[in-house]
Amino acid sequence: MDLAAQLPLLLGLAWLTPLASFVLILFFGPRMGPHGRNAAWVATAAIVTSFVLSLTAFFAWLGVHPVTPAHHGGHGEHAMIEFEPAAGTAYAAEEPGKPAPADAGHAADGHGDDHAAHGADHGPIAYSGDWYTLYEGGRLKLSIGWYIDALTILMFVVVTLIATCIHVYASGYMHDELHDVTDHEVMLTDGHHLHRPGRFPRFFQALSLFCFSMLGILIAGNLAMVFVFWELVGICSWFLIGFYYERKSASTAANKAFIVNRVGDFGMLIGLMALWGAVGTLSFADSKTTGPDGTVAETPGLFSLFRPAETGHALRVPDGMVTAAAEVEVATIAADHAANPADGASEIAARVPGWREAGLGQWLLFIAGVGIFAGCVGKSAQFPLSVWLPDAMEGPTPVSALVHSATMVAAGVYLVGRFFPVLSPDVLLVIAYVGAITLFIAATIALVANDIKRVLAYSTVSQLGYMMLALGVGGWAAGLFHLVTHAFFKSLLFLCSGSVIHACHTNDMRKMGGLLKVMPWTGTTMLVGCLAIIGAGIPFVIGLSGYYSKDAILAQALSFAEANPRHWILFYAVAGGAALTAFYMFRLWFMTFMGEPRDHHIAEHAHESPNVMVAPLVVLAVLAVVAGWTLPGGFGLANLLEQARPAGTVEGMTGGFAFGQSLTFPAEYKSHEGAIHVTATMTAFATALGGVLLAAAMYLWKVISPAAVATALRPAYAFLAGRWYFDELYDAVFVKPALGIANLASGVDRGLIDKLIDGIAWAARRLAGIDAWIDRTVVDGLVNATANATWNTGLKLRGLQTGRLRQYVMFIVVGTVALFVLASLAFRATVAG
Amino acid sequence: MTPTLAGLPLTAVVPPLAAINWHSFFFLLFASIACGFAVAVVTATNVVRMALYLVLSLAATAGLFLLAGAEFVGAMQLMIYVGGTLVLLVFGVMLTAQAPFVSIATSGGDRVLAGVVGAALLGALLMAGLSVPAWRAPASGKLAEPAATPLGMALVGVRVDEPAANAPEKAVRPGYLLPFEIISIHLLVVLVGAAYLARAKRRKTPRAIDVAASVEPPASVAEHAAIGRGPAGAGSVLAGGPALTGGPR
Amino acid sequence: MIGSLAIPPLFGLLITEPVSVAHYLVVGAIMFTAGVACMATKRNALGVLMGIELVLNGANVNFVAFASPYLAGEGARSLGLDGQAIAVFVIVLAAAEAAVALAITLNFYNNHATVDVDRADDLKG
Amino acid sequence: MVDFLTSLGLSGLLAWTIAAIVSAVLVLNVIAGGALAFIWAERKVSARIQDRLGPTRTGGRFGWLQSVADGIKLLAKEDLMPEGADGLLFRLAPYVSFCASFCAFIALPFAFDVVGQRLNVAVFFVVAVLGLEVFGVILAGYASASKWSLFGAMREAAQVVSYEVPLGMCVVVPVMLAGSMDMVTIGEKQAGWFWNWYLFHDPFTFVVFWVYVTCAVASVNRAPFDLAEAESELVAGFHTEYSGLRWSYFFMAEYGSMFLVSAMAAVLFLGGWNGPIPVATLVGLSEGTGDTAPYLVRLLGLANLIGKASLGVIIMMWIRWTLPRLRIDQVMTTCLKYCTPIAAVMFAGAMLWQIILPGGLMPGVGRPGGEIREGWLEGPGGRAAVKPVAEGEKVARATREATP
Repeated sequence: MDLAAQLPLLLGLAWLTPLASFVLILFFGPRMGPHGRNAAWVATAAIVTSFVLSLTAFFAWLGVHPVTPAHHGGHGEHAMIEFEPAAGTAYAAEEPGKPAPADAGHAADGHGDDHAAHGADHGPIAYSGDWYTLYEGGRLKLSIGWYIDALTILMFVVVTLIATCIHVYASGYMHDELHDVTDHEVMLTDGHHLHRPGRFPRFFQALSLFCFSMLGILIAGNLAMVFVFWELVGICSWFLIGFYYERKSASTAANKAFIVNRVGDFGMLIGLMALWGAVGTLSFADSKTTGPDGTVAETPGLFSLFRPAETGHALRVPDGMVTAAAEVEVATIAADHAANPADGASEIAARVPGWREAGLGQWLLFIAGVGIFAGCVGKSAQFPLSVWLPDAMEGPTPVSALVHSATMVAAGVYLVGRFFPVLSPDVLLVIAYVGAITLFIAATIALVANDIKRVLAYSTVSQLGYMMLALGVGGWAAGLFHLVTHAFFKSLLFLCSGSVIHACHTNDMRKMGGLLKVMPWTGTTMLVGCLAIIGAGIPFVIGLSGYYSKDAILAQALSFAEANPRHWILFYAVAGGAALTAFYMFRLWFMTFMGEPRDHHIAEHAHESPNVMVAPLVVLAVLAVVAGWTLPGGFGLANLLEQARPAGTVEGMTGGFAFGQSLTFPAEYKSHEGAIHVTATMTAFATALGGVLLAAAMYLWKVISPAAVATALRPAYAFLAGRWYFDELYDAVFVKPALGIANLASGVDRGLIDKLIDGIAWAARRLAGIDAWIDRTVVDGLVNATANATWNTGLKLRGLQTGRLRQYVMFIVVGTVALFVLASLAFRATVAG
Repeated sequence: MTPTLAGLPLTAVVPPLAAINWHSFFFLLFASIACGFAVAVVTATNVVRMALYLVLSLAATAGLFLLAGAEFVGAMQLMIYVGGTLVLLVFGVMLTAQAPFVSIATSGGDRVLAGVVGAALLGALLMAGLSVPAWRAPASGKLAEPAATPLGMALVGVRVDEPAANAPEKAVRPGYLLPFEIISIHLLVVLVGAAYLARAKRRKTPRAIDVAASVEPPASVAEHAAIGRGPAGAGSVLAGGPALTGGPR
Repeated sequence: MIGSLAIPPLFGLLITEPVSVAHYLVVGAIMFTAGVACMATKRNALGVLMGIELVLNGANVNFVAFASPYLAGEGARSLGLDGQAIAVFVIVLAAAEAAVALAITLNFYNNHATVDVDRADDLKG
Repeated sequence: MVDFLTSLGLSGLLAWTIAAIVSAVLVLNVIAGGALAFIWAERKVSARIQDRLGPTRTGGRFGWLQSVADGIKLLAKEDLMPEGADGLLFRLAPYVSFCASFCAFIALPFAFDVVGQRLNVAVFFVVAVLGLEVFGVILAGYASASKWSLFGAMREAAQVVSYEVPLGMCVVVPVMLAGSMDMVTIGEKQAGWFWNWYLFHDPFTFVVFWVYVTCAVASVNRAPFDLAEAESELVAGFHTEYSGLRWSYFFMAEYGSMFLVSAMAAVLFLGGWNGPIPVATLVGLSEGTGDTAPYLVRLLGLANLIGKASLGVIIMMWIRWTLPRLRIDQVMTTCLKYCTPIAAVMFAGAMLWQIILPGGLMPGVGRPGGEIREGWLEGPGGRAAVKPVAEGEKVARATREATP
């Protein structure tokens, strides 16, 4: 059974198992054991199953496509594929003296036998197809399909693994829901606390649906499907964040997350429309359809449309966009050749390159990219739309872990990664800056947050910023690599914080301290997490997973900055971000686990969590350590990702029109070499060390008093503590006006429309009154008259009814005889006459 | 001396044996029984006698049917009419046969009137019956084919008598399946309806069977009488209720 | 005497001649009339019921007579099976009718303690 | 026999009359003699069941002449009639009963073609005439102006009328299997070994047979259904006021109808005059050919049938002296709630069986009367002279046309 048939089966099953458990729990959840206790087992079993399946697929993949270290030929400069819309057509062959891109592809990697190692420039090793076509008509084709490459499988494994840990963890964490719950955070009008039955099965039901949706995004074979599961993820997050929906904060947080995501999804819709309207397809890969006559028709997918083979997979505005942009000319040509459209079509086709030289369609491409990115901004809580993520902490901690590490926020980054080949340099630049801003803002806010989960939330935001930035500066592998490693250590951190909260029944770090003694496991694992996230390691020797991914990002940012001197700011953002990260992470850890207990009441009651919660911590800790390693022989996630690298992105690219300048995206492998690498590593190490030392100085050795610092920098502190006043800003700018308009509308409704309708009703009643009067007098009168007449006749006739049976018989007989006589007489008469 | 009948020599009245058509003879026998007892039913005053006469008359009619070659109808007549309907009738007679009702006198006027009207009707019918010469033609006397099986077949929808009398391409003449079904449904309805009509309504009077079970006739005569009046009367008589001439009424 | 003069030839005629449909018709007519008279004169509800039976029976006699190929004159076509089937139906319906009528009578008897139809004039106008 | 007599040169009328008288007398003897025998048998059987000896002295060791003595006594008895009785009806009643059960015998075949008058509706006729017997009882009950008699009569009427329904249904089943109402035909169809009997034709008929037995016992109102003469409640039921010869007529009627229903059971279910083992056929005697063989065969059949019928009567006695009497409501329940539904269902079942496997349980074993089609071909006796084959093939064609 070859891989092409194997993978969809395995991953499809892995994808559908959570759905099954969702349905099961949905219908039979309450009946699963006492208070639905067994729902946890069902959900866990499901996710474990899909994990096992994904793992099987993973190894099946490795068996066919072994991972070997990617090494790159030297003369990348010449092979660099350029993207200069102003300068006309995309491919470098135009420029004399340079090898054709195809050769460039070969030249790019020293010898041909390396093609299998990574995608080279012949595109990634990917399998795609459709399970089921929902609708096909005109240009629109909606189908449930798969697009599977190394990235997909890797993400599958990661997601299912983390989800498994979280399921196990949650089955311990949520045990309160097994019996009636008294929610102390909800005060009813009668002054009592809310008392409600537990919702254990419901939680796992939502969890399963969540996993199903996330896996759906991962395996999706076309953008439409992605969008559907995108929304599903949104609604699941709504369920889960609002799990304690009786709490106002929780429900508002849920709504906030949902609405903010809608904003992003709106942009995404625009992007989708731009793409589909112009190109007419939404599926990633080319699809072969065998016609009834056996002819195999090849319909190109998005990737090959934007990076066609003839340009050596260099990004090029597809004809569809060009014609769409040049609609006026197209219309005139079509009008000229109204006689026979064929000529018109051919002429249009002939003139497309010219138009492309003229730069038509660039903006459409830009809009498409930015639109798609907008969706990712929403999901991954990037700069303008980052406000929802911290509030999402209202959900149960396992949910936070899931949302922040593996599923929702990952979805955004994953989509950008998946969509990378379609993004033009300008879009990438936008992404980079958005990422930079996000990471900086979030990090600064995290500095002063006191809620342990909020700190983690903001660190998540800023890490996402990292990933976005990495992608934005052309570090495709770097970004996704960081996504994977971050998934591990961030979920680890969240689960640790969850266990801390579980022990202390509070989120406030100011009430904690000195917990390491009571909770050794949690403390150690959390320390591992912190080290991983700050990218600790012995430079050039070995490090935790974060060490590798972060270095990759730094390096790529550095090489980008060197290539485009005007964008050094990006590198500074990354470096500073690294320092801030180190600081707040260790601030968190010190405040929580070291020093003297600040609240003895809590410290006494604190206790290590049950094993069912600790086990996942250990597993994740181990992974957080080893995830980044590359084994001798070259097996490592980084190299695995290389297999999925989109076509034509090896050598980076140059181009860009929107910001009046040409951007250069250096090839990623260059950042692993020589000077850049060293600089990046040292920077990362220095910044991280600095941050850690500062944190230690302030919270461990207490040489610097945090309070003093806060007072010294009061305004800045207030500003940060107020989270840059984003919420207030949005409240003033969007919410208030919206409410005002709504009130106005309702006023109009009540005052104007209702009045009108009431008036009509009043008139109708009057009219009906008149009608009734007519009915009563005229119509009824007639009817009664008839009735009376009949009645009187009946009275007169009743005399005939003697009620004597025998008389009736007589009558009958007499009648018969008389009739007979008459008839016979008549007969005689006729015969005679 | 030769035997005489009504002042005439017997030979003038009774034709020689050889000349006698025995079919006609039996017909005459049965016909006279049937008609005679039919008239007797009219003239009799006692209900039970009437019932008896009716039975005899109908039985004789069955004989007539057999003579006409319709054994099935004849047997049917015997079974349903005589064996069923009339038993039912007599049954009813007994149930209601209290002394005052056994014979209810009818006013002479009614009798005369009925006689006149009846005579008129009879006249009309006879005129009609005898007016068609084809009917007066003497019987061909050809043997009738046994009708039971064809009739049964016809009742279930297949006409086997003269199936192909008409052209072969014409299918079988449809039998009486539909009427048969209608009749059966009708019978069912009648059964239910009769049971409903004759059901015991007043439940407060002790049920007939229980009364039967309680064995002190003298004490229970009064209440039996009540029952006899009451709807449970049927049951009560069945199960050993009041005397023939009920209780005091 | 006159009667006694008239009777013998008729009797002889009847007994020697083969019967025809008309014979049966006469029997039917007599029974029918008797039934009607019965209905008209009997005050006992069951008497009336018997009258009805007689009437139905008279009708049946006609049907059977017309149905019998044995009675039909030379060449005259008989009603065939139809007549017998109708007769059967009439008998069955008569049974049904008797059952219902008896039930009604009993009901009447239970409510009025009599079976005199003349006293069943509650519906007189 | 008519042909024989006419061959002797007698005129048609005389021949017919003599033949009729002969067969009538024979049947009458069957009833009367049977009654005598059965009365004696009942005495002995009851005695044995009650661990007594019964009549021992009258005429020889076993009291052979006991019944005769009874008869003489009855003849000698004074014939009483209560005043206030309806004389005519009182006198008439016994004869009505007796005639009814007597007439029924006319259509009952005792052996192949040994039958008073072979009717092609024989079964129907017998059931119908049996139904008439109740009249005598009712009239007797009414006429003797005694409440006991009346109650007995009423019960009898109710009982018999309601038991006619399931009885009819049971009887219809063999008729359906044979495809004819002619008892001779039905009997012929069960010729051969005993597994050809309709009793063993299929499970339904087997059940139906027992329902028939129940209903038969009830319709001749023998114990446990003898409410008409429930001596414990009503002195002697409908014949309380009777005595002497008239009473003995009732008695004969009762035994006659007992014998009759048993004989019917034999003909309908137990192969009639065909023994369990076709001895005659095995030894090569045939009904049709030869000059003495037919008589031997018929004699054998006669013995067979009478044996079976008597066995049935004995069983009735056995039941009578074993089971207690039912209450009237129990009797009605038995009829309406059990016998009727069971009979109906069995009827339907037998019909389906006939459709599904017409060969019966053992299609291999030749069964004369499998399909109803053959039944039509049977010459229905008496007037059956008219070319049955023609009718048969007409039927066949008709059904062919009728079934597209």
